[in-house]
Amino acid sequence: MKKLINKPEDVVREELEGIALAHPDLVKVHYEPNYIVRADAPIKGKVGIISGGGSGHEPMHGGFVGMGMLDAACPGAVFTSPTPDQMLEATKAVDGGAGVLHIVKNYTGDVMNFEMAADLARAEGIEVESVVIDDDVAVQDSLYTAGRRGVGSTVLAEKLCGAAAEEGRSLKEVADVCRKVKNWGRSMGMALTSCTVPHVGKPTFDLPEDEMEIGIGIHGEPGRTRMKVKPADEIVEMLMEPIINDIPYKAGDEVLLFVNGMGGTPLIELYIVYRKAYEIATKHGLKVVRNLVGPYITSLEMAGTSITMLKMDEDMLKLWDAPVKTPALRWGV
Amino acid sequence: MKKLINKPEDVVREELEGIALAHPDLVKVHYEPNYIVRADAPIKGKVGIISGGGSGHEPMHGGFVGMGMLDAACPGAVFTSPTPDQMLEATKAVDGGAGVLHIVKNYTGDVMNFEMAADLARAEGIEVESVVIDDDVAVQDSLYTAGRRGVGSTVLAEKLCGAAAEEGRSLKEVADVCRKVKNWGRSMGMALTSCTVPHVGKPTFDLPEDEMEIGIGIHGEPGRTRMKVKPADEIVEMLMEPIINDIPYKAGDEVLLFVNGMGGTPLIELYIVYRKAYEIATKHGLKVVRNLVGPYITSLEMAGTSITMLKMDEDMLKLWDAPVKTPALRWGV
Amino acid sequence: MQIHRDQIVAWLKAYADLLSEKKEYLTELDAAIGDADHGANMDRGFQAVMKKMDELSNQDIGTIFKTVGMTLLSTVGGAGGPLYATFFLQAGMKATGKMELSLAEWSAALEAAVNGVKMRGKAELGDKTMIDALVPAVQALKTAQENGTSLSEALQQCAHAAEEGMKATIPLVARKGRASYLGERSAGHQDPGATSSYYLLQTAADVWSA
Amino acid sequence: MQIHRDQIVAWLKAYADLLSEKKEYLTELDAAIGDADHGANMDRGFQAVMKKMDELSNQDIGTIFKTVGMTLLSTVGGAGGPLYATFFLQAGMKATGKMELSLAEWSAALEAAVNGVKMRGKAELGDKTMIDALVPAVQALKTAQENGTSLSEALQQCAHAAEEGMKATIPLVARKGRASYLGERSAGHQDPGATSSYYLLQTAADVWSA
Ligand SMILES: Nc1ncnc2c1ncn2[C@@H]1O[C@H](COP(=O)(O)OP(=O)(O)O)[C@@H](O)[C@H]1O
Ligand SMILES: Nc1ncnc2c1ncn2[C@@H]1O[C@H](COP(=O)(O)OP(=O)(O)O)[C@@H](O)[C@H]1O
Ligand SMILES: [Mg+2]
Ligand SMILES: [Mg+2]
Ligand SMILES: [Mg+2]
Ligand SMILES: [Mg+2]
Repeated sequence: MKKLINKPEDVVREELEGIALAHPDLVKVHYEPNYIVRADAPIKGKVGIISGGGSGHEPMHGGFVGMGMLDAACPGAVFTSPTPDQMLEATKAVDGGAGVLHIVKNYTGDVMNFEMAADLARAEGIEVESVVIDDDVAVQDSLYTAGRRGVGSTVLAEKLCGAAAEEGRSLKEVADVCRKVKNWGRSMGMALTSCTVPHVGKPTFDLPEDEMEIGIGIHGEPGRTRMKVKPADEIVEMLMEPIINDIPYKAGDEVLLFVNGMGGTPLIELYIVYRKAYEIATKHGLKVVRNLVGPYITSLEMAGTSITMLKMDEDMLKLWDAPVKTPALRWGV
Repeated sequence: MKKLINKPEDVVREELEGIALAHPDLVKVHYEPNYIVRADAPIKGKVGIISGGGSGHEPMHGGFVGMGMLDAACPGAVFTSPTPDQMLEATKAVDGGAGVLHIVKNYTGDVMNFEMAADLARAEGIEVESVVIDDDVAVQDSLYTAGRRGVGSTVLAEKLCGAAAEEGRSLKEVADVCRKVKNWGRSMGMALTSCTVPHVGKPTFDLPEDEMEIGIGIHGEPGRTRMKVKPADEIVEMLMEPIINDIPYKAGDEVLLFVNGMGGTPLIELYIVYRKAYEIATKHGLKVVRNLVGPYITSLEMAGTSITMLKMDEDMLKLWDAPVKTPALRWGV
Repeated sequence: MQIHRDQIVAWLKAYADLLSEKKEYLTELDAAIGDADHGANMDRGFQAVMKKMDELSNQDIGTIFKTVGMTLLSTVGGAGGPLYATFFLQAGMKATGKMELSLAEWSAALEAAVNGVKMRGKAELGDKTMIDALVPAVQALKTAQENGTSLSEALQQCAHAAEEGMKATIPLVARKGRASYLGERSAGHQDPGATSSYYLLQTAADVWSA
Repeated sequence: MQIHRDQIVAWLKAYADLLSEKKEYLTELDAAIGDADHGANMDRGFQAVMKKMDELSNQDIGTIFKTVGMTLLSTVGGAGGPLYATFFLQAGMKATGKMELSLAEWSAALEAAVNGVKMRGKAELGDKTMIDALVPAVQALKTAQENGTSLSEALQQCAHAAEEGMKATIPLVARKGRASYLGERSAGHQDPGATSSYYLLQTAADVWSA
């Protein structure tokens, strides 16, 4: 295992220290329990938005804390859900009296920990709504599993809900935006290489030098198929097809196309992927009106990509274009 | 070699197509000769700024084209300097009558190609100034070599000069800003893994599973030493020491600290590096007043990091904070 | 015969020790069908519990269980964290203010604990989770207690049922938790959560019968 | 004896073919002390030249050389691109309007070409670059021509000097170009640019003496 880290057990704390030193204008970092919170939280009258999950997916979620996006993020240990005490403290720290939205990725651990946190927060008199994002079409038979995993749509939900909250919308209205993303977002990913969890010290899975895994999860969960590496265009087809087959929208609709890097794949390759994904979306009559290309929801140093498609209506377009000022996503301000 | 590409010879063109599809609001892409140019170029009365170099360092330079930064970027083949015809056409495309600055990284090929392009442009009546960035302190005995390589400071020069040009400064004044960066910027990098040039198909260098290369260049040029992998904090010390020993400034000065990812290193590690680099800079009495953390000048999928330190005066701070709107760097607008 | 507060404390300590010892094994089980952290997670949680033991050891059983639950909640994370936290929080409700538990009381507490885990995780018997160890164990303990079996014998029957349940997870296809993403490929592996649950009840039997 | 325009064309074609053949070898040399692209770069450039050969082949030598130079300039890139481009552009200046070159004229053109490369790259003899092959070659050709040596013999002496110069780069420590970053480690490897330069002059000797 080759990583720019010190001791595996210090990875998360030292990363948080780095974030605190790098972005004091945007965020404050709270330790024990760990959470990253907007420097100006809580904002009176504004719905608070928090998310969280295992570390190792940076910039998600800590890099999305700031004006127009998250009010707080709770980082767990690497690939391990954070705990309810973090979420509870973060919820209290961002509650401006208008309630708090929990954006949760659909993993058993995340869901249960956020559920317990929401119960605890409600017991303290804070109004909480939770929306569970489950957009990974790689998971089949989702009735017989823990369900589809939450992946790329989460980033988009955080941006859109953040903008809605910034506008002064109510908790229900902000949660409605999140539910739209949940309903309209579809993703699928693939890996060229495994990642290595620091405290495990060896790759999560073995992938021979000439093979790839299609449908992988962001913690290295196994995908749909393993096969010989193919040219990028064929890989993009294998990711786009299940997405297109699953979307509840049709030719003529406007979409946001998000090509994500898994952490070890450079931008030059992501643009090659975007090019083909755009072509396929367009061929199906979808109008790509917004996009995002880059490593936003990663899996440590895994090489690979995921593609997310989200139908956009007029309101969502407005929310997407609204100003955002976070360490990892910034425009309009 | 595992990459999200199609044919090696199509990498650059397909990447450019992806950029064109993803950022039509910001840039236009011109093919044969290849260059990426601001959508609104040329801007009458504004100094034009172009840079360029081999591909494989994305987002540099194409990702920095846009308002407040570059007017055009010339991408060569992977790790190969672009050619004078690209630079000439780009120079003509961005000349708004106030002259054009060429920001050149100090590699023999880049320098010679840009020299020939400048000659050709001058022959066509365009005023051109060139500044060669050579900030890589890893290169020792620079009198007996091609000189220090141009690395991280280039990104900072592009931002600062872009802002100066946007303000309406003259070609000489904009070039003066670039010369300040050239004089005050110092960088050093390291690699945990090699990169693989697509058309070569095998790693540029062999690095055993437990070794790293300190002082590496962005094309995989050999560094100062190869040694067993060490904890991040020790690695950062090994990068910061030569930088600190070389800077022509002193305790009490204000600096920008830039922790760059080489392409295959995820953000979580870069923040751990930033944390230690900040600590060392501070210990030497330097005031870190601005920073940049992320993969901005990469080396394909190489895992590793580079650190750049640049002294900032009041004017440079103002220029750094000025609005910028490019695919890879954006704020204030 | 009663289970005294000190025996509860001894049980928790013995379980923490066992987890330290079995940490790698549990993680290995989790590596096969999950994400290779169950051992580390549980060990971290029970080490945190151990740090609180000095101040805890003269409290009542209800307080001890609830504190264990809250400690696990904030230190384990993942799926195991809230599930084991719920286990102890629910058991704690049944033991509020008590310095010792009769077999019937322990049986009721365990039943409440396991019902809490069921509610929290919404897993059914056969989904290849800790439920597969816990539910038969509760059933066995209840039956033994209703039949008037001795404490030590009842505890052994309970642990034995958990062990059988744990082993029965091997051929199953997971339908809950991270392992469910594997589909058919999850069959042939023993569930890590069922294993740590079996350890918990086996430790109780060993410590309380000694 | 004169070097006719058609022989110039034949030379360029033969060199393009040789580069295709030696591409991997040149790239290997560059991999050892550079960035493993010299073969690919040169081949790309001369393939582009070949595409223009049909329309070029009835021009004068000056036009041919200048077009070759401009084509290399826009297709080779790296250090090799501007250097070889300069070589042909400068040679072209000496051959403007000419349909054939005397040995003296070729010698003068080659000298101008190499002086252009020197000016462009600012390398000295012994810096471990193509200069180490080119400068002795010019010198040998000049001497041979001044001594009245036959064309074919003079060309062979020129190529031979280039070859010796190329071999002489092996022990040198690079002080220019990418290889210079290697310092002492660059010793023991033959310079790729000196090798492609030797090929260029050897091809001339072979084609024009045939
Ligand atoms: N919905 C559920 N109900 C009950 N137990 C579950 C459920 N989901 C997972 N588990 C148990 O949790 C164990 C995994 O725990 P752990 O590895 O700590 O969490 P994670 O899967 O989040 O990494 C599984 O082996 C299984 O026994
Ligand atoms: N300053 C220079 N002057 C003359 N020749 C040079 C100089 N720098 C490099 N070279 C030659 O260029 C060759 C490398 O060319 P090439 O691989 O095409 O370019 P790059 O080094 O940019 O990849 C070297 O082997 C050397 O002979
Ligand atoms: Mg886990
Ligand atoms: Mg090169
Ligand atoms: Mg696990
Ligand atoms: Mg080369």
